[in-house]
Amino acid sequence: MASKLYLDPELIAKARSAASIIADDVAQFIADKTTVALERTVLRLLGLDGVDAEYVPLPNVVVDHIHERGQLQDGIARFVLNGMIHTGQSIQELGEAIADGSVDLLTLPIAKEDEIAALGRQMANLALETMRANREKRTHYLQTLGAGPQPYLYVIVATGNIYEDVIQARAAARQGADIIAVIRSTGQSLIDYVPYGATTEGFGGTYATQENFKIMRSALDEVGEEIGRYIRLCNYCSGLCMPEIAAMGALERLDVMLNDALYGILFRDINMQRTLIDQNFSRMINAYAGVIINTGEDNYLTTADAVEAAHTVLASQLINEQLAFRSGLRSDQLGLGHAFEMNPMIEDGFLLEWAQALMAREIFPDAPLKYMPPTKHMTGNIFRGHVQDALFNLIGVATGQGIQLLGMMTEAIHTPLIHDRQVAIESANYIFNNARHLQDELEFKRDGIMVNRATKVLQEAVSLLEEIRVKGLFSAISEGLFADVKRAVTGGKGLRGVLIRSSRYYNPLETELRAELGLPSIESLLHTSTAFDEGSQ
Amino acid sequence: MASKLYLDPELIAKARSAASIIADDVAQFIADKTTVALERTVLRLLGLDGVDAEYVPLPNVVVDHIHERGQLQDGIARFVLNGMIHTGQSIQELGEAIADGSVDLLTLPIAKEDEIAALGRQMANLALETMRANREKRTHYLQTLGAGPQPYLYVIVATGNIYEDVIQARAAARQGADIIAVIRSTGQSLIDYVPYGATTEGFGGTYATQENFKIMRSALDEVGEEIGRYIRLCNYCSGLCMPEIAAMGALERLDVMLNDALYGILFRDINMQRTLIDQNFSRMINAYAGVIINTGEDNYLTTADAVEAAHTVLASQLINEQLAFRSGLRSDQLGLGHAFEMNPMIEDGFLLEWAQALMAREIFPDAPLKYMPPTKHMTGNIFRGHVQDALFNLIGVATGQGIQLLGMMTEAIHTPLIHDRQVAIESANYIFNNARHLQDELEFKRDGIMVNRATKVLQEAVSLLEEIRVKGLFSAISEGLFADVKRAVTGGKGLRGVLIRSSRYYNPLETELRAELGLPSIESLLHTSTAFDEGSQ
Amino acid sequence: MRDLQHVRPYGDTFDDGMVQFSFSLPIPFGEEAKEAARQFVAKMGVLEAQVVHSENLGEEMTFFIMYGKAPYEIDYTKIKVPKVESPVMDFYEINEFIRERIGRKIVVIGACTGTDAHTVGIDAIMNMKGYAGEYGLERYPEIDAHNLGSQVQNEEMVKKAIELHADAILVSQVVTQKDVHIPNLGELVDLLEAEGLRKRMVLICGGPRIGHELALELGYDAGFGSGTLAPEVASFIVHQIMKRDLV
Amino acid sequence: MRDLQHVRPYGDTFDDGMVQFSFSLPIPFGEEAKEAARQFVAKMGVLEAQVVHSENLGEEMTFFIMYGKAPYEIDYTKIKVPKVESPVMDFYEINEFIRERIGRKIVVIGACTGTDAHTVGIDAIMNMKGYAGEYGLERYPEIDAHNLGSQVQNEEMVKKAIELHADAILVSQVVTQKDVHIPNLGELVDLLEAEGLRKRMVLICGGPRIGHELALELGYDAGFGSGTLAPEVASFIVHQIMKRDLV
Ligand code: B12
Ligand code: B12
Ligand SMILES: Cc1ncc(COP(=O)(O)O)c(C=O)c1O
Ligand SMILES: Cc1ncc(COP(=O)(O)O)c(C=O)c1O
Repeated sequence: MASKLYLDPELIAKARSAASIIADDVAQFIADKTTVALERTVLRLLGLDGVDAEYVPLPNVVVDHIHERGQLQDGIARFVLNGMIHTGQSIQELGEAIADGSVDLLTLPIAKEDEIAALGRQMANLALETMRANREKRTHYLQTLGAGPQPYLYVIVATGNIYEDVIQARAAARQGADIIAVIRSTGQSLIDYVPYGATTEGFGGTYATQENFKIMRSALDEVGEEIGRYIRLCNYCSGLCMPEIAAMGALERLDVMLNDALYGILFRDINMQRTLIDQNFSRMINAYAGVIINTGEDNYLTTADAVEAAHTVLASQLINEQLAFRSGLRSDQLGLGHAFEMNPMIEDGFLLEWAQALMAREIFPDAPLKYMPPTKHMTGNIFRGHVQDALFNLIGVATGQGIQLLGMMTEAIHTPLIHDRQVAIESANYIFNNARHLQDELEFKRDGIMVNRATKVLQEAVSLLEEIRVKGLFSAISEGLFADVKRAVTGGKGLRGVLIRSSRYYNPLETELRAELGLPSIESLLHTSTAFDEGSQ
Repeated sequence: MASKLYLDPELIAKARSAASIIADDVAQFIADKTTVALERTVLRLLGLDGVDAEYVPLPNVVVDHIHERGQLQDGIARFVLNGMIHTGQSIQELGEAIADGSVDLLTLPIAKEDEIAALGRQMANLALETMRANREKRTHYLQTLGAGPQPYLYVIVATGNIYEDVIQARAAARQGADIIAVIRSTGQSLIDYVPYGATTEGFGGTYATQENFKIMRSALDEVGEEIGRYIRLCNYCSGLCMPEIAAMGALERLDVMLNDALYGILFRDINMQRTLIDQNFSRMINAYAGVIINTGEDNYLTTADAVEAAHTVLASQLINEQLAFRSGLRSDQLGLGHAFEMNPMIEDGFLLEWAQALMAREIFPDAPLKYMPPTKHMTGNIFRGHVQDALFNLIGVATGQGIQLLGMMTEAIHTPLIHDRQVAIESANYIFNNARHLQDELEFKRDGIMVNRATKVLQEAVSLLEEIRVKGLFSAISEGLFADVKRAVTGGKGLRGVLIRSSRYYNPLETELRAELGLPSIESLLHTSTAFDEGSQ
Repeated sequence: MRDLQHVRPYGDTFDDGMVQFSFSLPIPFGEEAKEAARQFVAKMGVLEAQVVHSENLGEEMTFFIMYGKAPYEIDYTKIKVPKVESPVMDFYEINEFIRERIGRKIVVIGACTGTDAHTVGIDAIMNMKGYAGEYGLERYPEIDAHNLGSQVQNEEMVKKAIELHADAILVSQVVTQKDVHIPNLGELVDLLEAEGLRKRMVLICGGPRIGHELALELGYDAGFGSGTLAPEVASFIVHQIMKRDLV
Repeated sequence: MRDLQHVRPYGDTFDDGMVQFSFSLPIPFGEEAKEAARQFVAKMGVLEAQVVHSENLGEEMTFFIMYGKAPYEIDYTKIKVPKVESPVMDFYEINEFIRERIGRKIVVIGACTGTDAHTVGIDAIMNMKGYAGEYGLERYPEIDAHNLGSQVQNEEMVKKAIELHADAILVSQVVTQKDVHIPNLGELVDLLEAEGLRKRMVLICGGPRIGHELALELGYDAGFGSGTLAPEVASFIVHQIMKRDLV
């Protein structure tokens, strides 16, 4: 389809190729590293769950058990598989035994390499099978119940209490929501373990725990069956436990995950090495689980100015896309984030927003873009805010966004009350229906404000990507090129959890996932900088 | 400018020519008639005001004084001028004398024709001079203070109490309103006199009285000077006293008047002969006073369906336009009414509304169209209603409407509270500014939903006008072709106030106004059906 | 199980009591105004009242948007709402009911009365083409329906009722500003009683701000609000005719 | 003259008391729900409460929009609001004030504390580029400003205050859900008092739901809400330093 904005395809190709080189650099950098979170994820996928007497999750107990004694660079799998072989225990029994001190993995004799590898392969495949089964169940639901038309209506619940969340989520589904995101409590992203069990006390959100995932999943399946529409569940695959949450989500059939390569670095001050390693593994899991990921470029515009920084959003989307391809995600799993965040008092701001939203749509034609509502310029004036959201919804349908995160008129006041969501959903449904085919009707003036705006943003994104290609992503971030935030390569939280893999490093999940996803082996990455692309792009 | 909707100019010309013939018929029909209201208007313009001991306005007393004795067909002016000559009293003194029974106009000797004519001319010119002075004062204000950009923000006040109205109106002006309309009390349109003095008790509106006009005018001038923007004042030139209100408005410098040729017939069941005669004279006054009139086609869509009846709006606008030209109004005084009244649940309804609004704009390029907000499909859901109004506002600015009557989120509940207006104005200003140049940016698909919609409505309007041209406006109305309402030629209120003029009929105001406005003399109308057009159209 | 005896507003936590308010006070914009607004809402017994938005309206008036927690509770199990109880039949059932049980055509007259000129509502109930896909009473073969239009005076209504031997009178009232409908609706009851007609006919009012309860208070047999459809009204009429033995 | 001693809400007539409400009740949608909502609003003392809209939220929850007349009045003439009283100077005046009256650079540290990561507000006050056209404190030649960022623990704040000899501490709190900010703000005061530092420095908090009054209650010297600009804060700091003789 020809570009309605007359975007230059060569410029787009240039941008993508710069992003590809940037992503290759990153891929090479992370190939020989692992993190404590990644290793805990391996344990979770191998079947370890539960907590010790102090409520420390067993994956942490077991990883620390090795890490504290300086051997984690070999990968946790080897030790645990060996332990299973020697004790004949299940991984869960073994974990409990380690927790109560009755087993020390480092004192056990070492089994044969191929025995360990066989068990590793077998158990990894078991994990993959669970994920596959979930994926099939989702497909089945989508085929039998179906989903609403795009843009999908995405709303959040954020009571802090999973049982209240369930009420709010089920009500939202009945009101018309397509995707329910359970927002996490403030602070969870910075704790280096995943809380356990059903939780009822969070601030501004609810803890992401496997039990909470399970409770919400079954509530939404139930209501979805009743109303005849599959309700997608979303959570946050970010923070210090990013890959563990991916695993939990894959096991509990979450459908959408906030999962950005840079968000944790910029907005949570998590060390960039840690984040980039974790994002890669978490995205492989999401890729395999058929999860749609949402990236967080929208957040840039909460700290930087939405008019001035528009090109940083596009540049980052292109980097996120290339990194995602390197984890096996397909274009149709990329809910790249962008946002309607300009100051509402700007003359012709609506034209600029429209141009940018359409630009994103044209540059990522196969991605279910996640379009974020006004947040920063929302005020306590709920009536005006509701209109800001209405204009946002109109652009959403007029540019064919994939996922419309609905704005709440009370954005500046509190996390949504039960009727805030209803009011928002009703408004979005009204506008989507009333302007359903607007996008097919309109053409834009050749040298108008909108066409010129999109061209300018694309050009600036190309320049920025060229600059980053030369200096590398790490330096770019340390210079504050995204979101006006500067982060040092060795700064931030979680660096202590990063390890260089030893030559004996072993991770059966990674091996199997890479194979299944058709990704090059880690070994090949370590040596060359692979040119990688998703073809169709 | 080329039509963005690809409207066929020949079709438009055809529609206009049919409307012109329809209007000529009407003009001829009314030329030899007068009404009690018209005659009372003559008295008001000659300077009569006040009430008798029973609070009956003196213009009524004096007209009835003649009418009851069957002589009104000569015109009231002759009797009164004669009375003035003989008693040496001012018209006001004379009126009071008639009211207290001390003078009987019919028993006085008759002065010479040319003496009466001279006094008549002199006094008529005095009246015209006052109107001219008001017109100049308005021009001066507009030149010194200026007005906001179009679309003008038009809001209503409707407390029932002129003093409360003043507070609401002044507040609205400060909030950003450009035009303040003081809504009339229910029922006033059906009373055959104009109440007198300042009033504080109306239902759903405030009585239109000359004193109320004066009070509001001076309040708005004051606030306008303070905020540096001329605030236009609007009232209702309709109902049984239509021309009297035009006169009062001309004397008190109103700027805008609801003044439709058909509204009273259709919506107040006022006799059609009465209405058509009255509208003609009232429009001559409005023309001379430089008033912008608003027609009421929007109302059709409150009883008929907005999708099905769209063409009746256009047909009626064209008839209203031609009738207006025949009263000396210029295109830039024609606030032809149309409305955003489709059921919000219609798929692509927004596209249809947009197409129609743009169609009206293209067919009446020089008219300050009055665009009416959703009313019929507003509900008690103020949040959704506020969004309906937002979409309406967006179309208003995207199609360059002249006067945007702001929708109120509480439309289905009560007449506006002081903050309902503020919330509405704020929203309109936000949208107008944020989408200021949208209309310059967009083009529409050649065979799209919007283009096809506009074409269809225009075609249907042409057919309807052709039908009316053949059967005449009176039959058309009696068959219910507008607003789903049927009215008989001799039905409705006020027929008793219609008279065939005698050959001695004399009306110096009419003569002077027609001359000043460059209209053909009444005599010429009586004999031929004049082809009449405003040239530029 | 939910406790329906102690029901409070729900925002995002049971019994949080969350309520949103908006209103204006005739005082100048500023910090003092916000404090006044808080105190005002506190007088309603609301706790933790927050001004989330305030706006200068001009003319020394200020608009407020507030949230707060209202600590009152309602016993939902005790709530009784008078309702139009007759079962709703459809077009065919109603006509059959009249043919079989009443045995003659029934006469219904309707109008928008007083100074009120909003005919769309009464038309929705009476006109041939009806409303929202439901035929109006004029379409019912067994009903002789007369729509008298708008701004009909009460005296005229009574005259027509006598003249046409009406079984039922339908009155629409849409303008309710300053309670203008109350005396108007009351007057009709008085006139009918004065004529000794009240007991002999079914008297119904309707309109967007009319409820069944208000109608009963004013001496009507029923009241119908927003979204009413013709079959509901016709069903009520025919059941009343049977019940009150007006056959 | 307006009667400011008996102020009531104003819709379109003085003292009409008109207030709009919206809230949800955890009861099933229907007529009974509307009646419950009316009774609920009546418990706030509101007269003529009307449900203008109700909506089924699912899960046996119902949303209401209502209007009613609240018959309470406020004596506006009696309202006293504690305010930050120091006169606001501009960038140049403040620097000159420090040079001339204090005679040394002053040290200000700021952060978004506890689990709160909303830096935009504190950045608006502190960063070079400032906010809404006003430079932040880092740009002031006479102020040595240290922005510690987000999610800074109270212990860390105290440590930094000692280390840098801070004259003033600026604390931002944006997340206020379930009052999470209150204990966090209180803890800092306790820690400073335990160290004997409280009296020796100017302690200020701010955020969109922070007011001066709340700040005073919690033991701060001042609180600043939405829309605050750097000069207001700096003016307050330097005046406090003079007034409390912290020079
Ligand atoms: C259309 C309309 C008009 C049209 C009326 C055309 C006509 N021929 O009816 C016109 C433009 C002429 C008009 C004029 C005025 N209007 Co008007 N109008 C409206 C509007 C937009 C829609 C009403 C409507 O048609 N609803 C659709 C019908 C189908 O719904 P309904 O009436 O509720 O009827 C249903 C039920 O209530 C029930 N029902 C109704 N009657 C009956 C009777 C019986 C017996 C039964 C069983 C059931 C029943 O069944 C119907 C079908 O379900 C409303 C605002 C709104 N959105 O509600 C304002 C509104 C009603 N109007 C209002 C006012 C003030 C006026 C004016 C007085 C303004 C003025 N000063 O000029 C005038 C004067 C009219 C007069 N003398 O009465 C106010 C009333 C405020 C109030 N609370 O009192 C409203 C609410 C607008 C506002 N916010 O100011 N209006
Ligand atoms: C931007 C934003 C974010 C960004 C923050 C980026 C960043 N680096 O700051 C991101 C996306 C990261 C974010 C995340 C979250 N957010 Co947030 N966020 C916002 C948002 C949209 C705007 C805040 C903002 O930047 N305002 C602009 C600044 C300039 O205004 P301000 O903060 O009021 O500051 C001014 C004054 O208050 C004052 N001031 C502020 N601090 C201080 C300090 C001093 C000393 C002084 C003198 C003055 C002062 O001066 C400033 C300039 O005038 C608001 C909604 C809204 N529109 O308000 C939600 C909001 C604040 N967030 C909210 C929530 C819940 C969260 C999360 C907890 C959600 C989650 N579970 O993931 C997370 C977690 C963050 C955490 N751990 O704290 C809620 C808080 C609800 C509540 N009442 O508690 C809000 C209201 C949104 C909502 N409705 O849910 N958020
Ligand atoms: C991509 C992304 N990840 C994560 C989050 C949430 O943050 P946290 O990790 O603090 O729960 C957001 C917030 O909006 C986000 O956009
Ligand atoms: C053209 C026109 N005239 C008059 C009116 C007002 O009616 P009334 O004459 O009853 O005051 C309206 C109402 O909206 C109107 O559109």
